Amino acid sequence: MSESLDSAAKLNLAYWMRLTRTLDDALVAMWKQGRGVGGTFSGKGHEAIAVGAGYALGPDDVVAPMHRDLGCYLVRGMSPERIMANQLGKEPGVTRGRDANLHGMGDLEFNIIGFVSHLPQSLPVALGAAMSFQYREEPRVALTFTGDGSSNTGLFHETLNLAAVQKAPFVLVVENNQYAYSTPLHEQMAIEDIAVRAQAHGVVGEIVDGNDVAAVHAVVSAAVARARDGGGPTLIEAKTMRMLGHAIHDGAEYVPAELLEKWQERDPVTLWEDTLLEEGVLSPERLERLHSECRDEVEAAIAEAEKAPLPDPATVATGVYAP
Amino acid sequence: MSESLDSAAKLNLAYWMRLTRTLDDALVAMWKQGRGVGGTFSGKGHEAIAVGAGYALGPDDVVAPMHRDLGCYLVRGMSPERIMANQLGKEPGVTRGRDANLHGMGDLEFNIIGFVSHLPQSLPVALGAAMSFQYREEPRVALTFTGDGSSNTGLFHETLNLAAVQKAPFVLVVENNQYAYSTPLHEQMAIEDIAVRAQAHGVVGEIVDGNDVAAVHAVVSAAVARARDGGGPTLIEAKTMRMLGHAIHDGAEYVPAELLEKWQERDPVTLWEDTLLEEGVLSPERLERLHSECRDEVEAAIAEAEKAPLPDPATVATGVYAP
Amino acid sequence: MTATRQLTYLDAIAEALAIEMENDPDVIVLGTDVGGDFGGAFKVTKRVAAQFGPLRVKNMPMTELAFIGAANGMALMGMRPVVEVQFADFISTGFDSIVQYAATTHYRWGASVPWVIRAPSDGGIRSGPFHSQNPEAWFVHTPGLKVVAPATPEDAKGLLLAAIRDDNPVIYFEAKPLYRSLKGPVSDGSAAIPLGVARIARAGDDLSIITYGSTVHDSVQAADEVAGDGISVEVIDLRSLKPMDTDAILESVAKTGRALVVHAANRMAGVGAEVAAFIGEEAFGDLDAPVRRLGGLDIPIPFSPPLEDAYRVGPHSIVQAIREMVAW
Amino acid sequence: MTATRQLTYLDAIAEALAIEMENDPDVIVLGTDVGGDFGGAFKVTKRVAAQFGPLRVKNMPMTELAFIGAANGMALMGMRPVVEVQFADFISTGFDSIVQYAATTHYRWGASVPWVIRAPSDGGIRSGPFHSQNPEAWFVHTPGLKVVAPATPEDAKGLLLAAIRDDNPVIYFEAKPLYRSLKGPVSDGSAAIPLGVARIARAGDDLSIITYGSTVHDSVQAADEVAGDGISVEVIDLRSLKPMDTDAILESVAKTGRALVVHAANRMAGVGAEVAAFIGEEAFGDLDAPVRRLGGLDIPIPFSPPLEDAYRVGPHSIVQAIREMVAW
Ligand SMILES: Cc1ncc(C[n+]2csc(CCOP(=O)(O)OP(=O)(O)O)c2C)c(N)n1
Ligand SMILES: Cc1ncc(C[n+]2csc(CCOP(=O)(O)OP(=O)(O)O)c2C)c(N)n1
Ligand SMILES: [Mg+2]
Ligand SMILES: [Mg+2]
Repeated sequence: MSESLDSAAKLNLAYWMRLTRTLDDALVAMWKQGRGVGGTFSGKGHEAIAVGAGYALGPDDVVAPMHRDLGCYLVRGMSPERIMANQLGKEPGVTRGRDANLHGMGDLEFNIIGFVSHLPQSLPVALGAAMSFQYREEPRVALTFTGDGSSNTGLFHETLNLAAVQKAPFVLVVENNQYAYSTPLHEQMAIEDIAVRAQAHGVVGEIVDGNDVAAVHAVVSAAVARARDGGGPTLIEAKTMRMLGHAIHDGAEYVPAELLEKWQERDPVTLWEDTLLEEGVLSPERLERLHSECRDEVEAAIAEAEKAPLPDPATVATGVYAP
Repeated sequence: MSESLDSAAKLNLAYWMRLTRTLDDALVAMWKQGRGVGGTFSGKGHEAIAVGAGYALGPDDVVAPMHRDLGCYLVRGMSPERIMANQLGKEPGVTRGRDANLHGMGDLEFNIIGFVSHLPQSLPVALGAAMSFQYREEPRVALTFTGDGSSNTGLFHETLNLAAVQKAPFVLVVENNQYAYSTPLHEQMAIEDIAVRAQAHGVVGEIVDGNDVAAVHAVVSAAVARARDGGGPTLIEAKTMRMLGHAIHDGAEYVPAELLEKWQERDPVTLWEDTLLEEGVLSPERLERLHSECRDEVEAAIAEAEKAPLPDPATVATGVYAP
Repeated sequence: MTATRQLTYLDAIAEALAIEMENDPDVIVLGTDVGGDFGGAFKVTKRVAAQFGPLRVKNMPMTELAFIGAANGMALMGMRPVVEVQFADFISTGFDSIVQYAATTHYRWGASVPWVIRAPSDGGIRSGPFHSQNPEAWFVHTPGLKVVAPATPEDAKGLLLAAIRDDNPVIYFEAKPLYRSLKGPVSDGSAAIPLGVARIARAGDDLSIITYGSTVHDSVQAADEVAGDGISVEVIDLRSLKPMDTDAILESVAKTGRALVVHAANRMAGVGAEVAAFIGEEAFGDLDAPVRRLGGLDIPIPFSPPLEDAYRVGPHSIVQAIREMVAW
Repeated sequence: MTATRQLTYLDAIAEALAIEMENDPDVIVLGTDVGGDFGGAFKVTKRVAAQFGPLRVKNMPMTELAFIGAANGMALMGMRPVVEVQFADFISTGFDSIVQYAATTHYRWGASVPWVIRAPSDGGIRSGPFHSQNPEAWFVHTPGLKVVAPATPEDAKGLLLAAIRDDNPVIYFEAKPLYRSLKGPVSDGSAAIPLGVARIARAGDDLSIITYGSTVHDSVQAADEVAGDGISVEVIDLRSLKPMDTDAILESVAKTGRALVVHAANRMAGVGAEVAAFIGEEAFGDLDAPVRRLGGLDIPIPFSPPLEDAYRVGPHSIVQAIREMVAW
């Protein structure tokens, strides 16, 4: 699969995934130490999906990430400081203290659409973006992510159906991480593969190994290209595992240890680094440097964010409406 | 298909379908003459589905019909007078003047659940009934109907998914009548057969000729039996045509005349009567008598309903809450 | 810009749609059955469907949550979708896309969601509990939305133009009993009537009726009726419910000392409660009598004529309230 | 039936669930993540999940519209489902199943829909716009529902028992900031506290605060604070919002002549508007000062501490309002 990527791209993917993991680890650590505000979500295990899909988009394409997609914000260009500041409720955060953790981190400068908790509200929003591109005859694509749990919702189906009828340039990536909060797949649905849901709407459905960034990148790239060429929407099921709890407060005792162990062996970040080491694209030294660069970047981001000011309460009621 | 029905059952089906058509025709005529109140819906073309499915249920089974299913109310035992009285907003109507036309015509004495306009709200309600049967270990089944338009809604999918996960004794009949109000199938969905939507949820999907009452009866009977035996839910797509407008005010100019002509040749009521004539189950004289009995019954119902009192406005605010 | 023609309430809406679609290619219309030769359940979009075709007047599958959600996405991309829900009653089916997504977006991350939802509301036409609702209170309570409810053809046109041009999500409640029954003068041109500004529908000195939508006409009728007895009633047509022209309310009540709040929606915790509570709080010293509210009963809206009539506010109940209040 | 134990607000709810599931096999629990060893996002159902197992405490896919719809069907069959929405904020996702189906059914065709939806509401815990909402006004405005909002462990238990036994759809708003922070005496046994009856949380003579939910405690605290200055404040805890104990409100206001309405939900067209409008209409002659309202700002609920604190009502703003009102 990795054949279609050149070395620079391969290294980029490694960098973004490692940066994502480093920032994710830092968030988890800080919140456990009581240095956080409210809750936070970890996307550990989802890096290959968030980064691989995000990297498959062009700069004019639009993406609506969800709560496991830290890597997608990064790969689209949002800085770790701003993300960290948002999670800490600071004024320089993306939402200026308005919305929590990764919620609401939209910024149209990066063609990122923010999400709300109510799942999967981002789906029709991304579809609407895709429909505007179609209407304006712009060669742009909208991509969004959702979870296995969200694939049971009505809105998932309504969106796919509408996308199919409109033949919209829309790509939907389902991050099947085996659980919706505490609920395992078999209590959520009676099917094996979420990708079959594409057939209910006349949409192309694909399954991909969500821990293989090159595979994710390839299948998403193909879907994006098809969408851009007027070939209509694609549903991609990326199979992976949520490696930590639903959110920071959740110890996920309900997840069997063996399941986590099995998936731990296929950690998407190290899997890709190992591939690149084997291929000789990365040397052990370069990898070490990559790790330490990511650590430095994240530490600097934390330092910046921690010393940034909180929002001024006098501004609390401003910005509800566009002027 | 009609082999599995004995003569009495065949005649019953003919009777219920003709009664349905006669009452339907009368409603349309009255409303056109300005003798109605508010709007009314015609189920012309849907008789084989409404009657065939309703007749496949046992008396303890529960049904939630929709706005094309006049025949189902009748076959479950609701009298034409009471139905007519409801449409005229009279006190002896099922809803005592509270809800319009076929809306809200629930009566648990007949194991009928009433519907609301918001489509397809009856689906999860019928599923909930099925889940109670399961919980109480009662050998009962819940069946409900919906339209092609409604099969695009999220609630359609959420309900099927939940039914599948619960393996509930639930049967869902989609009356694919080619249109949702003015919108033809191809503007609603990008698939050929609605039955494929079953696969998105791990549910059995069937397609049946919705103008062949024996076929409808057979496929629904099999689904009901499977549900009763713990085999879980079934989605049945019955293909038919809405022969009149969406509701009484709608001339349906948007429907191509040829389409109506094509389906008119396969009118479900006369199709069945012709079959029974051919099979010798009905003689021409007996058929004539059947028709005139239905006419008499409907005329008597109209006369009763028209002279029934309107509700007393002093009662307007009673019954909002159960005591 | 002088009022030269008499248009129905419906034609005034249709004209505003056409004007703004001509002015701005980013304006498109979405909804169930809005397009083609059909042009909507009430034919409000028939004119624009014929003029602009299916790329700009788009039929949607009956999936309100998704197509209002899609309108959110279009609006974020700078388009100005005008969504029709077939009846205001069905706006609840798209609720999350409105109250959770559209309403909160600008506050959260600063992006505008400039859409309009047109919602044919109100009853009196024997349509029963699901084709007669007035659900505006849900949205007036929700931060981040704007809510408009024109009572006249002139306002229907001018407020729709303003709503489409506004950079926020605006819910525009049409009083469907007025569609064809009400005709009135409508200005030429494309001037908008600003959101948030009330209108004095009838001037008076003894009592203020604060109202909007179809009950503006019932109120004026009632006011005319009691005028014969020397009771001078002012009728304030709010036009916008959110933002609300609180200055206009205070000014009128300061003059009259009596306030009656009237709407077609059911009374319990309705928009009238906000208006009455506001007056009680801000104009306490001006009041010569308690602020009263009239609205529908706290029941689903029944369909049978004697019941629906008993449910609804009308000129008769308004006259009675006026007389009681003046005698207080 | 004497109060013998101190329980947390959360344990009182859990106890009521367990009691009623023991009493009545028709009572079952539904919701996302309510079952198994997990027992709900807040662990409210952990006790009953352990005691009654997966047939009676059922995990649902995250499809609120469908599972509340299924609760409608179960209730029609005579069961008494108790549904948990994970946060009150997500009740909007099941909106149609509540406001269109459940709320209207008894009026339309006489069938009872006896369910309870438990909705963990309210904020102050830095959870942001989608995990802090107080959406009760939507439901108080909707005919056919009952709405309850206990403030104490004793009421949490007694009102939940009443809600489950009630033959109507009841939305039961739990104040999640109180779950573990509030402990209080809770009666043994299985006596219900009737819906529609308010409680005097604190007696007083100079001013009535009418409130419910978490702001009952803020109000009592404020009342205690001003007591030092000789201001005697009565705090009425409504407990039920629909039906509402209007007699208790009138009685208190008749005594004090001053009414302050307080709730955590945003103020604009909130339940407080209904209460204030009601007082203004029915107790006009008793009032020595305008009825005032305190509630959240008309904005989505921000997450950052200084912003959320600025959004919320608290003892401080209540004290200030009391002082202003007494000085009026
Ligand atoms: C409509 C709605 N109901 C409930 C929730 C609470 N909730 C947040 S995430 C979640 C599970 C989502 O599962 P999935 O879609 O698989 O995404 P994952 O968290 O596993 O990535 C739930 C139930 C929600 N966000 N939205
Ligand atoms: C949620 C919702 N939106 C809109 C409507 C208005 N409406 C009533 S029936 C209908 C079309 C339904 O089509 P279908 O499901 O195919 O049923 P049919 O009428 O063709 O039998 C529409 C749009 C509705 N009832 N519910
Ligand atoms: Mg998941
Ligand atoms: Mg149809």
